[in-house]
Amino acid sequence: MSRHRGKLMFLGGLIAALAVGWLGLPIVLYETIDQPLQFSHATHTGDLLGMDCEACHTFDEAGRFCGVPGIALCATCHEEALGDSPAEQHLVEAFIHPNLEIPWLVYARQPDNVFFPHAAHTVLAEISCERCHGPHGHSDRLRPYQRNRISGYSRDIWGSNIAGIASAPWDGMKMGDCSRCHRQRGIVESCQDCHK
Amino acid sequence: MSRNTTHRVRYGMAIDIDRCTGCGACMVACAVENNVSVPPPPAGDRKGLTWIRVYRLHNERPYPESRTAYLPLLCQHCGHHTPCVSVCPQHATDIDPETGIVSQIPERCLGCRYCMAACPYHARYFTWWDPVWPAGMEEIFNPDVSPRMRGVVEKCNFCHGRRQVALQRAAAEGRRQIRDDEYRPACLEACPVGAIHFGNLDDPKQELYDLVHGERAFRLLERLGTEPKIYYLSSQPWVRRLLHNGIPASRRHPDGGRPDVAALRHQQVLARDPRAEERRRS
Amino acid sequence: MKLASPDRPLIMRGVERTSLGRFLLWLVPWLALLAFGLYGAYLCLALGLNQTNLDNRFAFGLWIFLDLAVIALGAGAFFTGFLLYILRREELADLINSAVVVGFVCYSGAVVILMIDVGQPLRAWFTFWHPNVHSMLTEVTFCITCYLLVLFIEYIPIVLRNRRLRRIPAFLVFEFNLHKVMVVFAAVGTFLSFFHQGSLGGLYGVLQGRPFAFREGFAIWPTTFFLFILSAIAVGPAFLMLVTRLAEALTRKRLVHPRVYTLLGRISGWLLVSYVLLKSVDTLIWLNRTAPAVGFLGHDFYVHAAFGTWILFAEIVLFGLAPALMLLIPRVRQGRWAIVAALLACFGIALNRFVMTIQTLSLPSLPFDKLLLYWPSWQEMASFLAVIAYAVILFSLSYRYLPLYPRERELQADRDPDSVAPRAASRTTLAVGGAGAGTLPTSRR
Amino acid sequence: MLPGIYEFQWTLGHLIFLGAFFTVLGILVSVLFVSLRKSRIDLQGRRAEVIRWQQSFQQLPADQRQCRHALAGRTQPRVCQRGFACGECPFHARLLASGTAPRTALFGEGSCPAGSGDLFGFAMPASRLYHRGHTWVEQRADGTLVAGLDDLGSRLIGAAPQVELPAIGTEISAQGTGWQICRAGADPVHVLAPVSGTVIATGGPEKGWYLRLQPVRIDAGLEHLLHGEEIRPWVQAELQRLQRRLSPECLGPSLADGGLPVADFPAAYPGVDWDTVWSETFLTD
Repeated sequence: MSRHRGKLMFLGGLIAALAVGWLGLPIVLYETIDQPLQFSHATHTGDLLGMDCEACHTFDEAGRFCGVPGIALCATCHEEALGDSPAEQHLVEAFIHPNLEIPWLVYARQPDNVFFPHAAHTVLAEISCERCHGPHGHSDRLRPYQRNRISGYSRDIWGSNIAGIASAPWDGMKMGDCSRCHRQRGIVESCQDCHK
Repeated sequence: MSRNTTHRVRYGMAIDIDRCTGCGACMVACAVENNVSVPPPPAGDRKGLTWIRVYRLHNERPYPESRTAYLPLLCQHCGHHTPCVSVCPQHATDIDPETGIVSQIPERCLGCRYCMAACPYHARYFTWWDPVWPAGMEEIFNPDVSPRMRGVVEKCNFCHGRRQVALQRAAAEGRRQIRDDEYRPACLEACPVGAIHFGNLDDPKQELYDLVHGERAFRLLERLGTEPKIYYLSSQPWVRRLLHNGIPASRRHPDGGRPDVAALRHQQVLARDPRAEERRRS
Repeated sequence: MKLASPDRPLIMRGVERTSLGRFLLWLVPWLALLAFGLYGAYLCLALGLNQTNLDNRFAFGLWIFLDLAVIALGAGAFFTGFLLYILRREELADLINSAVVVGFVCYSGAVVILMIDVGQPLRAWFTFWHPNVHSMLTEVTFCITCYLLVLFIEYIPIVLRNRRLRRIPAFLVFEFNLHKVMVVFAAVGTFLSFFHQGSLGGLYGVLQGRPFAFREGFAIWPTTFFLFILSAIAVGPAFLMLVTRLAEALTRKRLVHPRVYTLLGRISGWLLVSYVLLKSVDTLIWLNRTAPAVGFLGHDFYVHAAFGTWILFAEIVLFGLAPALMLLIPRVRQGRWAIVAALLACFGIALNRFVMTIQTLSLPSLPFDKLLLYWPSWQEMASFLAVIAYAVILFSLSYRYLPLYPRERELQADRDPDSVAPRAASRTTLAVGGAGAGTLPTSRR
Repeated sequence: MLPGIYEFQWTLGHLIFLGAFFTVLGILVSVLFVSLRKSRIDLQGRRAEVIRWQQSFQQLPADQRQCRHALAGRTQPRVCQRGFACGECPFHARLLASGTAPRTALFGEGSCPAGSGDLFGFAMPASRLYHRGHTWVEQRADGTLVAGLDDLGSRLIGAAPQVELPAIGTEISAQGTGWQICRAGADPVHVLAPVSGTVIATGGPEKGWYLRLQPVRIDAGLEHLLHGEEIRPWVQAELQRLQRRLSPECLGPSLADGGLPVADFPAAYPGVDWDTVWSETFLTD
């Protein structure tokens, strides 16, 4: 026993250090914030309504992606509550009636110096939304938003894995993730293709 | 697959010195377009941020022979052995093979300023202060250009944000390429006398092509062999003498041997005093 | 008992050191200078580089010039290591420890200044993560970091030889084993230094936009690459000579055997002569070939009064050839003039680095520009003075508590430097013999 | 930096540059690791004392490293290169074989009373074997060894030192630390063990601080000790050195009158750097 004490201690220390790094660090590094409103994509996109992404996430006349729609678009259907879900009740009372925009926390918001033309990817390269955003459009509820306490960026940029190793194609939106796909598609890159 | 996000172009400029009145509209337009911060007063002449800067040239002769001209100087987007790109230790600046535009990525920049030492045009600027703008000006920022932080180098990128927006609009319409008139730098648009011309240097159909191949065209410090993509136009002999010494673009002597030092000396004498030749003959 | 300094148990046995009080008194002005410089450096880091008089035209200034000079002077560390461990010049064992400390303070000081000099010090690691392998600065960054690590490792055994630390068996044994493999570190250090000294020269030599500095060369390296290496190893020994002489003068003690100076002088002299020769050839090629090819005559570079041809003359003849010849004459290099020669050589190397950095930037590159002038701000000067203070403090502490000069004890015990054998009894006026014990104290029977 | 990291390319430039960098880093780290590992092995193999002696020996002034045969006048001045390990020295073996130097004499039992064997006023009986670090060894009839500090050494340490003897059962090795002496206000002095062995008994102040040792080998391990006619020239050289230390300028008249040396040198010579004298005398750091 005493012969292996050093090794056991090393192993124990290693496991403890890994636990701190893999489990403890994300808790310290990211703060978790709930979305201001629970929204079910599945309700809108599923069999019931069958809307597609572009119905709400539109481009403007200059081809610029408009991101999350404003409260006016919600109001076209939800002027008054259609169902009896508490989330819808909250939407109508807290945002539509007082005509306030919902302060959404955008999971995929990139740093300011990134220029991402949605049109080039969805229109020209015909890449589906799911390729980068995952099955978000079919989710039943909005998961909590995790913000990096140091950089202030969404955790989705780095990916769910603390090591930055993607488990799915949409897990992680780092520069390397963009670049990998570009290289696979033989796109010659320079810095200013994506940076502004 | 889709290698041709854009077609290969070589963007360049021709600036007509004879037309330039030195009004500085290009400098203002540039600063507004690119969210350039305003350094505090101690910045003075040499610590400011002017991606394009208008210099005053003078022939240093007394009236009535006194002549003045103005030279808008911006990043020359050198095409060969680009001095700044080759020295940057961490790829914070690169030259886009698709467009020939020399970029600067401030988020990657260490602020070592080696590129500034390498640039003979002084077209690169360091952010000596934390960026500040007059109160409320943040509200009218150009969303297509990201403001820079303190301690990095920045410079002209031919209003690249405009090109990105143009490409995006084209993409939304299903086009991979942009039309010539869809992308113009801000300085060009602001110039009240139309002294600035911009376009693809390789496209013979463009007006720019004729301008840069005309007799009035020359490039600044062409002799250094860095193939700048900004051409200057002037018919005034004193301007041409001052800015352009007529040395061939190739860095080495054409026949590969020793440069003709005597001829060079003669040229320099002429450049300094154009009448020397006449006096010598008489 | 003699009233010993409270720190006596930390000081090597058999060597004399001044009292702790006097030592602290010596440190006080340097500590004050260090504090003042740190304040200047703090201003630069906290408020930004607007605290300096650097500007968009003069992007590099005092700091880069002095960094280059200091790193060249610090070359004595790797070159002495190379001579001692690889070429087996055992005489240099007298001063290898001090050479390591000199190298360490020079390099670490330069790196600290570089960290203040860059606009975004927290991004320093970018160069490692995203290296542009075609940039000379990348090579400099990689090599200097590695070499600083080497110097640090070389410093460890010297620290562990402190009298107190040696008592701890783990330290003693580690020091012993580390010292046994010192040849590997010396070799790696030599390799690294060769490249970064050269790359520092290449830094300016590759600047095609600056015809005053641009040089042609071999493969990817301009001639300045090789000239910087040669000048650094030529002047490194001379600087060590100066440091040691200064230490001897301040402590009023002989610290190394005089033949070490002779050897350093000879090495420095020969290398300096070859450097001056090659530098002259390089200058001629540059004036007659490289510069005219891009439309410059040599005359164009020297029209400004501040930077006239005198600077070229001073660099090559006054501070190059003159000390080289002085060091080559045996009589001179053994005498007092050797110090003057070493001083001239060190000044020459600083002047060379000045010309390559400051003069290059001050010469106008745009055809309508005038000569650019720049004067460093107090923050710049203070930060650099802090480095000098740091160097003096670290060297003083090392001298006091570590065996910087291993032969000091021996040389001190025997003032006659040519003889290390026990002194002849004849010099002890009172021979020991018979029943008596010489001058030893006795008590009456 | 590494393949897979953005901007890494498999170009020749990258391969050469980064290859050189990682090679250098690899060499540095592995060499450092090897020396750490060797240090661990040395520590476990209790080589620390051997290494300490090697280094202390190298740091001694050259005249303290004189060969015993040079001291005895049998040969020209000669600096020992082997840390006084005469048993391993071919020169020593040659002198023994040629009869120039006498073999270590077998010696009888029983310690000499203090005061006998007077040598320049110091009690250094010739029946004992002496280590160059001023310790003596005597062999007893049962094969055990007794070791102690010699008279010159004791007087140099002076009166009322604090002595730290090793515990019974400790294994000590020749040239390793035998015991520690500490005089108030000074750094402790390590006295070198003259021979290797296991401590089986110790003597306190009333008996003059001695160690009784069971030797590692019954027949060997004593060749490096001075004996017989070697003792006198050695002590003479030591006194000369001491005299230089005590009065470096050789001022004042001699008291060569046959007086006895004082018992407490440090008290008599307060102005001397005793720390250094002790390190030279006891060949220790």
